[in-house]
Amino acid sequence: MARVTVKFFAQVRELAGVEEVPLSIEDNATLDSIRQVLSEQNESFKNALAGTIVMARNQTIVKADTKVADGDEIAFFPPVTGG
Amino acid sequence: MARVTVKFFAQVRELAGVEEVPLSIEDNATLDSIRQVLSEQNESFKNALAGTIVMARNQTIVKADTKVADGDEIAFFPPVTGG
Amino acid sequence: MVVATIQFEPLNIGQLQAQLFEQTKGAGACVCFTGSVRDYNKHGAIEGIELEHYPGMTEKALLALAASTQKKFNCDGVAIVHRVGKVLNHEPIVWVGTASAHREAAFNAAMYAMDALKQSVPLWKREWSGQHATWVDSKAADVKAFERWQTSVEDE
Amino acid sequence: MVVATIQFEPLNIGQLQAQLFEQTKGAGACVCFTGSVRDYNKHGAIEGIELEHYPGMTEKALLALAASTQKKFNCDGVAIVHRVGKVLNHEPIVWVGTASAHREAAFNAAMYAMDALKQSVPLWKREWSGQHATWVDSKAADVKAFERWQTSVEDE
Repeated sequence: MARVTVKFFAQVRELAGVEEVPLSIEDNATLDSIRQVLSEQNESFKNALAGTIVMARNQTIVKADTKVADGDEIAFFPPVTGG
Repeated sequence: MARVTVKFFAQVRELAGVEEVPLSIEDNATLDSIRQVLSEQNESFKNALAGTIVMARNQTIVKADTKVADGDEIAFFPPVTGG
Repeated sequence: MVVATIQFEPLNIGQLQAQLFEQTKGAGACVCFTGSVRDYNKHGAIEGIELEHYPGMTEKALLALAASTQKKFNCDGVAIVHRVGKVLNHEPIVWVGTASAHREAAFNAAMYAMDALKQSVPLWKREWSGQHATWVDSKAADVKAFERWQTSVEDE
Repeated sequence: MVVATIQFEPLNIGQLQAQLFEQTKGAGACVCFTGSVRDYNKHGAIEGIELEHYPGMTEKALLALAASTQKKFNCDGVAIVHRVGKVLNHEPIVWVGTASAHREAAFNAAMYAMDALKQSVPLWKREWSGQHATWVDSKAADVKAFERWQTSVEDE
């Protein structure tokens, strides 16, 4: 099992209703499978993760099929709008 | 007859040996004909006006076939190099 | 010289400009971009914005962007400073400064940094109007602006 | 807002940046370009430059350029300030500032103003090295840089 922290930002954070959530998931899980697992946990997460989501692993933007490891910091957020 | 003042700048001024020269020329003369007349006046003017010359009439860049009028301020100078 | 900073305090863009110029003395060409809060959006008047960031990652992403911009355009210096938190109407949100031996590289570097920032740095804007704060959607034009740089890299 | 100035005194580019920003408050995008004296040319070290101008015409041409740039790119503001006379190594020679609702217009306006200035404003540079002052030749690259704007106008 891999224990990870999942962080949310902006609209995703508001819809999720929390800033972050701890999660235990099978080894070799991908970010996309984390998204799936959370979406099935409750309606808030489902709504929060329904749209276009950017994913980061340990503070670097990565693809949805990236695998996670124990201790990872995962983040889900909407397309950025700085500048 | 049109009486005009011809000004020189930069390399053209240095080669001409003067900053400006008064000139009386036939009505309907062009800037190019002024260049010709001056080039025949002496070797300094000839050298000064031999290369690529930008021409201005009353402080506006114009083409060589532009006609001059009495009282005009004419200028001959090399391509600009500001900035 | 590569600098990237986020700050809650207002930006002093005159000072940033003077500092960059001093720190890249004699480079030849220096370009600065300042983006500021407009007092309207497509729906009407707004009363300022609020910028959310991802503490830790935003700083890293901004520094990585400044460093890659410096390398990509072979600049003497690249500096990026971004506001976070509440930003009032007309205040600067972001300042990008570049220095290079030639103006084309300095202009391209500043344009690239802005286009890439709007795609890759975790910052999210919401606009205040009355009691409501509305999240700003990402723009298709910004995606397109960034894509031209990827094409130009492939052309090389 | 359209401003064009020539001056013998050093440019305070931080102040110019702050002024432009203040005078075009809330425009959204502001771009500044500073060109400065490099301490070398292709032949080696130099000891500063000297800029000759055409009193009367230089001021008029600079103002016409600022006004046409403002119109061409629909800017809120365009300011151009150019040194004349002796300019030491590393000092700014020219400062161009533009303000617009969108960054693309502000960047394009600043690039255009620089490219056009190098073709149309009566200013001539010579570089000092030892006891010699050598007139700088106009560059083919600068002619080409300006020509791209003429093509883009024809495309419209």
